[in-house]
Amino acid sequence: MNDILSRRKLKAEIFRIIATISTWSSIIILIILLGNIAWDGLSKVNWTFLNNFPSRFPHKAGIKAAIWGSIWMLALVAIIAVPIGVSAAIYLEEYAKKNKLSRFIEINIANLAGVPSIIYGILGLTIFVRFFQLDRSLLAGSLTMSLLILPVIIMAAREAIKAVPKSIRLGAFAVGATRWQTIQSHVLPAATPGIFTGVILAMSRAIGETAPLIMIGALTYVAFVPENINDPFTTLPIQIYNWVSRPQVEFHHLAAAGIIVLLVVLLTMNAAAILIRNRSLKKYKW
Amino acid sequence: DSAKTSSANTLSGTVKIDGSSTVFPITEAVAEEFGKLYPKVRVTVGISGTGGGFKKYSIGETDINDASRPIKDKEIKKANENQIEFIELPVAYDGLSVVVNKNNSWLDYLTVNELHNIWKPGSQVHYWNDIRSNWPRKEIKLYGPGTDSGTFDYFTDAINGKSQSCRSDFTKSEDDNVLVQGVAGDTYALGFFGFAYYKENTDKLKIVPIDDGNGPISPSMESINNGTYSPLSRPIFIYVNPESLKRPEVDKFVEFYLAETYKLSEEVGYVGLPESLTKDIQQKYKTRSTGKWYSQK
Amino acid sequence: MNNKIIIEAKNLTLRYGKHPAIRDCNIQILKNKVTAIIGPSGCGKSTLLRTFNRMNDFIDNFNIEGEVLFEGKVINHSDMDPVEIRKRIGMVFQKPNPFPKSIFDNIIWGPKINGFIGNQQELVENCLIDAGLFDEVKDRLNSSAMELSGGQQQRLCIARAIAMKPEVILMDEPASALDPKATMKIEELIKKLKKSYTIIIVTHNMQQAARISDNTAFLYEGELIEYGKTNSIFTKPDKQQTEDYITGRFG
Amino acid sequence: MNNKIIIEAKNLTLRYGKHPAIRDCNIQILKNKVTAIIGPSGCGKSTLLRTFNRMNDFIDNFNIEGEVLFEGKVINHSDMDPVEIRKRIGMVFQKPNPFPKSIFDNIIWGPKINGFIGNQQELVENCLIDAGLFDEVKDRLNSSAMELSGGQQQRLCIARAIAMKPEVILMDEPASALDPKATMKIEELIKKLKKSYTIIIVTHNMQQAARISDNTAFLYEGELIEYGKTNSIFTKPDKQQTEDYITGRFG
Amino acid sequence: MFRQINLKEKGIEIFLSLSAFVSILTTMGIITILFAESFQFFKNVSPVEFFFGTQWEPLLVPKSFGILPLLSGTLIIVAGSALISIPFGVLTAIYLSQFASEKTRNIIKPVLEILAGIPTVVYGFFALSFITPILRSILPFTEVFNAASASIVVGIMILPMVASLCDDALRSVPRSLKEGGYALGSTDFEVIKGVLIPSSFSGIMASFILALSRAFGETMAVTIAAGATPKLTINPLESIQTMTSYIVQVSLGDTPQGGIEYQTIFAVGIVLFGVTLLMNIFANWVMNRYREVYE
Ligand SMILES: Nc1ncnc2c1ncn2[C@@H]1O[C@H](COP(=O)(O)OP(=O)(O)OP(=O)(O)O)[C@@H](O)[C@H]1O
Ligand SMILES: Nc1ncnc2c1ncn2[C@@H]1O[C@H](COP(=O)(O)OP(=O)(O)OP(=O)(O)O)[C@@H](O)[C@H]1O
Ligand SMILES: [Mg+2]
Ligand SMILES: [Mg+2]
Repeated sequence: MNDILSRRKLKAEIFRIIATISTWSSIIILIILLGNIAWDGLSKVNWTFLNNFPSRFPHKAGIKAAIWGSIWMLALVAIIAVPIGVSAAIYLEEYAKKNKLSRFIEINIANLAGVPSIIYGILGLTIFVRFFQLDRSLLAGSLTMSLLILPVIIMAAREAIKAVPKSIRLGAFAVGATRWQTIQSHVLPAATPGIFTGVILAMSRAIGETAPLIMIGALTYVAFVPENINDPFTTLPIQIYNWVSRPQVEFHHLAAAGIIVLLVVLLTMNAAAILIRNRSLKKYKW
Repeated sequence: DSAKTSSANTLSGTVKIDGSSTVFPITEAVAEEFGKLYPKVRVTVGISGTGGGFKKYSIGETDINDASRPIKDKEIKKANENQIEFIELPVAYDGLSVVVNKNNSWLDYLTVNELHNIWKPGSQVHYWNDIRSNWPRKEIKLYGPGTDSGTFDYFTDAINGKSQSCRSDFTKSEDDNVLVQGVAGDTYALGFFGFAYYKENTDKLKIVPIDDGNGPISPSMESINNGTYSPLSRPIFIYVNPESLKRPEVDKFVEFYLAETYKLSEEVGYVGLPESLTKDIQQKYKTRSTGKWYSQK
Repeated sequence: MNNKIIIEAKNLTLRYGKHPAIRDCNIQILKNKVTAIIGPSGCGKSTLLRTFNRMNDFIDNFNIEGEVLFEGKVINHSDMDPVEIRKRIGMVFQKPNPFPKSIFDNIIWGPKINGFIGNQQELVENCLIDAGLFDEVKDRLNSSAMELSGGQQQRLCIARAIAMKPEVILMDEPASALDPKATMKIEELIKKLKKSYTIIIVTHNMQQAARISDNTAFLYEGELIEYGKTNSIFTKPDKQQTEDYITGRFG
Repeated sequence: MNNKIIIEAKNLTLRYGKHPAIRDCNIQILKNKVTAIIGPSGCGKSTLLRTFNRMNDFIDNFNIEGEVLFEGKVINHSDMDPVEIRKRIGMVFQKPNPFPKSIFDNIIWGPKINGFIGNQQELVENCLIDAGLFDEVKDRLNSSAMELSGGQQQRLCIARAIAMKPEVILMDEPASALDPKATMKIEELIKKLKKSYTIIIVTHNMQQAARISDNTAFLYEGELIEYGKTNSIFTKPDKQQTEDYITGRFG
Repeated sequence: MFRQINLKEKGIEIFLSLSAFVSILTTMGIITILFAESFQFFKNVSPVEFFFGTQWEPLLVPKSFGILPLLSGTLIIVAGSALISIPFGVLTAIYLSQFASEKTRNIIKPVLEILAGIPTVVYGFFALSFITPILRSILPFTEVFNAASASIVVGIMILPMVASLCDDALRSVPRSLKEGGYALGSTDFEVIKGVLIPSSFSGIMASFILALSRAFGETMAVTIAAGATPKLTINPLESIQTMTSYIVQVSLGDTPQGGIEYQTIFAVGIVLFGVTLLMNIFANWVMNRYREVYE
């Protein structure tokens, strides 16, 4: 019996070590990857780079238009996709009857998550750019990107909502709360960390996508900063992609610098979300 | 001169360009220079591929299309359906470069015929000594661009006599930089891609001179420009919508493009057209002569 | 004493899937009385209780046959708004389920969403005092309710229910996690509340049922075996089963 | 009767953050005896009990001062393996917490991971019989434990704990959700188990404590007020507080 | 008073259901576009050739339209990346939710999430310039472009998704359940395996679906690291092409639009859509079968 116990303990210990190693090896890969990028690009990140428009001369080329394009787009996507995604998740978890239709919607959403981004590009081009005549504008790009990340937000938010114990809801209903009051005051706050994880992952995806935007006609050479949602635009990954595929190695370094900028933008955006998540994680423990 | 600057300051509007990623660097350079003279004109350049660009062009969404190959009949038909015409303007040459690994010690040059034997559909060349019997009996690894690229289109046309006609068992990549890495990492490799990518990687690759009957010639600025590097130098184009030229900013832009392209294309790794040809093209533009032109020449 | 019926079940059969948890039950709950529901574990007490304020709406495979009437109106039809019903019929659950919020917010939340505009501090304190929890938590009204002990959580849930000033309060073994002192407080509270409220309480504690209730219902394997004045049920029950259960001679 | 000490607490102070839940407690639990811990809600009973098998490891801001000894060995140091301890000291919680698995799997899971190789069906049935649940669930051993009623869940948790055949069983108000019949079964079980096991039980039910325990500890606001033979505690307690509490005259 | 139906509640419900409906509209849009164009395609190419052909060269002369090579390429990438991301992701989630201190976790989790934001192009080059050389030094017959290194980076890319979502799922298991497990004298490993994972199964599965869907749809990294060579093979050390990278290649390439070459992307799109659908139906089935609800 004792033999068994020590074997079990050994197993647990080995497991713990494996889990630890797995985590840290991911971190190490990340460090290598970021190190690689930093090595190539860090020296290029300077004011000229941040404040110039694209150029054929690597030392003059900058990503001002792309930075602003990305920021505009992310903000719009957040405004469009997060409310819709969370609403849909709430509907499916809290309102929809568990019937064929809701099962169908469920599978449909999971399926949409697997549709390649380029197809969303084709969809956006047909619907937003051509049918609604939004042209190759920020709005068209953001709407397309929102459709692309909606499934991610919906699925993550649903899981987060599902994880809130049922007894909490019952408690709320029992004091005469309506469904929406229950959701608003108890379910959503408790599900916030999980929802934010979904939003972070979705926004990370949105910021790194290239193909669908190229498809709907986001541009590559733009020498101005977009001023409203009807303006043409470019984004960071498009600019990066363009630089990477140039023959001159200097442009490859610019691409690395572009990636650093992109990560900084991403981090700043996520920092807020992460702060909120960590704050509410402390509050909701059961 | 002051009159010119004042017109430059007042000229405004937008010029919408899309199309090939191969032509992009030249158009970008032109747009950059043009922007210095006419700061109020918004020039935008996209890269949705020659085909994707033509689709936008043929429904009037863009003023100019960058193309790494001449327009195809299907595309002309589409444009005609929408009453859209085009002026075809070659703007530079791109020399296709055939390259091998740095460690390849046996290869000195290839003839056009040998290239054809290697690349033709159903080719029986599997080992290096299938090409010339004194070469090593090592499996030859072929690298080429994606089958939908203008580069591939042109290469197959020039070597196999028919565009898109080619053996299929070679390793393909969409990105020429990636091909560079492929060939550089593989001793028994042979590949081809745009000249600009060779030029930036001369330390990693060995160029293959091509003999089309007049002796082996390596691609260079000069040999491409004067036409001796044959048959692997191809022209690249812009297609301009004559309707758009009614807007002065587009007209000014194209004019500027044709005037500056020789200098600017060399700056970004392409080869300018010979002077004689440039003259013809500028003439053609002035007369707004539409329709397919280059391929007939 | 008035004998107005406030809640009534008519031919009520309640099922989880196919398994019937309550069979053909007819019962009339009187206004301003304390009604105790007793019976062995698993006999369907909670199920019955939860039907009175439509809490079973949330169980997927639950289905209901027959009628439940509140003040003469059928309430188990889907066109009847359950929110309204639950506002008027409060509930304390078998397992304490405080919200993951502060103690203060746990109590004030219900009144607030229902438009309470009075003095919040006062309301919270009074409810805590009534539920016998005030002294223990008065210094930490703003700390999380999840940090309370089991019994404290249960008393908090009681305070939460009475803060709504409902007409009927359903209590599912409210005192099972409480010590004698707290239990006595709750019993006193129940006696006090009964002047203006109707109370239905599920309990395992015979003494408690005998002490506080006016009427007692005895359930056994989903059937209402006996229902009547607590006095008579505990002194001279009609049915043998009831007597066996009450005296613990059962099974 | 042997009077061997199996668990001992020395100068034990237990804190959540800064708030002390148990203050300077010294207690010796005797082997093969039933020890009852009584005291008002929130006095620290659960906290003390959970320290005996290191269950408080899972609470973030919990900290411990002093020593807990099991068979003479200090067990509250981090180099001591809690797995070993918990295997030998089983536990039934205040709120029933069955695993979201079938009834059968709930019981067999513990023995299985501990290398049980006997007849599983037999073990499960015996444990269910011992816990007084068998008759109610014998037809649905493979359905989810989450569908049981509150009391059924609690009995399942008891069955789950005894399936492990631990040396000590900690019970945190095991009968609070049970009806008299089930409670009696559990009490009988405890009496039966005590021949070979040591049992520590937290209870609010004075009668229960009096009926089943050999020794009783009375806690009040984190302090061990009195500890001794159940008989004497219930008949002639040393301290006034104890007497007040037991007679319900408290507070 | 009793009859009153709460208008605000109803309004909210309608708004929420409309949001859910957006996903249906999206699907309808996608299906319409895909079907309209593939209809043209199947007028010219027989479905038999398309579904059972073993050669995919629609752009070469002579053309061939057998989708199997693209399908096999896609499956290699999905399987390979699953092999990396699922075990590592789940282990990381377990480490974060069970072993790591609050502080460590608050650092690691966001850091991992950065991994998800790096543009996929970068992953492609990372594979080509870092992973492939390592592979080639271990297995010298590895091709320069190969599915293995592409799978590895895609796996790394989707790992944060698995890790982050699983971590949330594991953490939302009520503490009382975990304690119930420990109280039976089980080790960390046993509690994780026997209690935590089954209790959060649906969340874990959801993370797999999301992550693998992403792998399924991943394009740029695969194109760069694995080349664009449609080849019917199961050897991960060879160059391959996936369905998505084919679609991107053609839609952003120089192929004229409107012809049969261009219509191929819609036919491929349909297959892709169908395969994802099957995968999802399967996952859904698994989930419903093994889901264990707590509470
Ligand atoms: N996780 C926690 N964090 C902070 N304080 C806690 C925590 N758990 C319990 N406490 C506090 O510690 C004290 C003792 O709690 P404990 O659960 O031991 O009480 P108990 O005697 O078991 O009460 P009951 O009979 O109501 O279950 C209480 O005041 C309680 O509020
Ligand atoms: N969600 C459910 N799904 C299926 N069966 C259920 C569900 N909830 C309860 N049951 C079953 O219905 C019967 C009655 O349950 P109920 O909870 O009403 O019992 P109870 O009288 O309240 O018992 P206790 O005193 O133990 O709480 C039991 O047999 C129980 O197993
Ligand atoms: Mg019950
Ligand atoms: Mg307790």
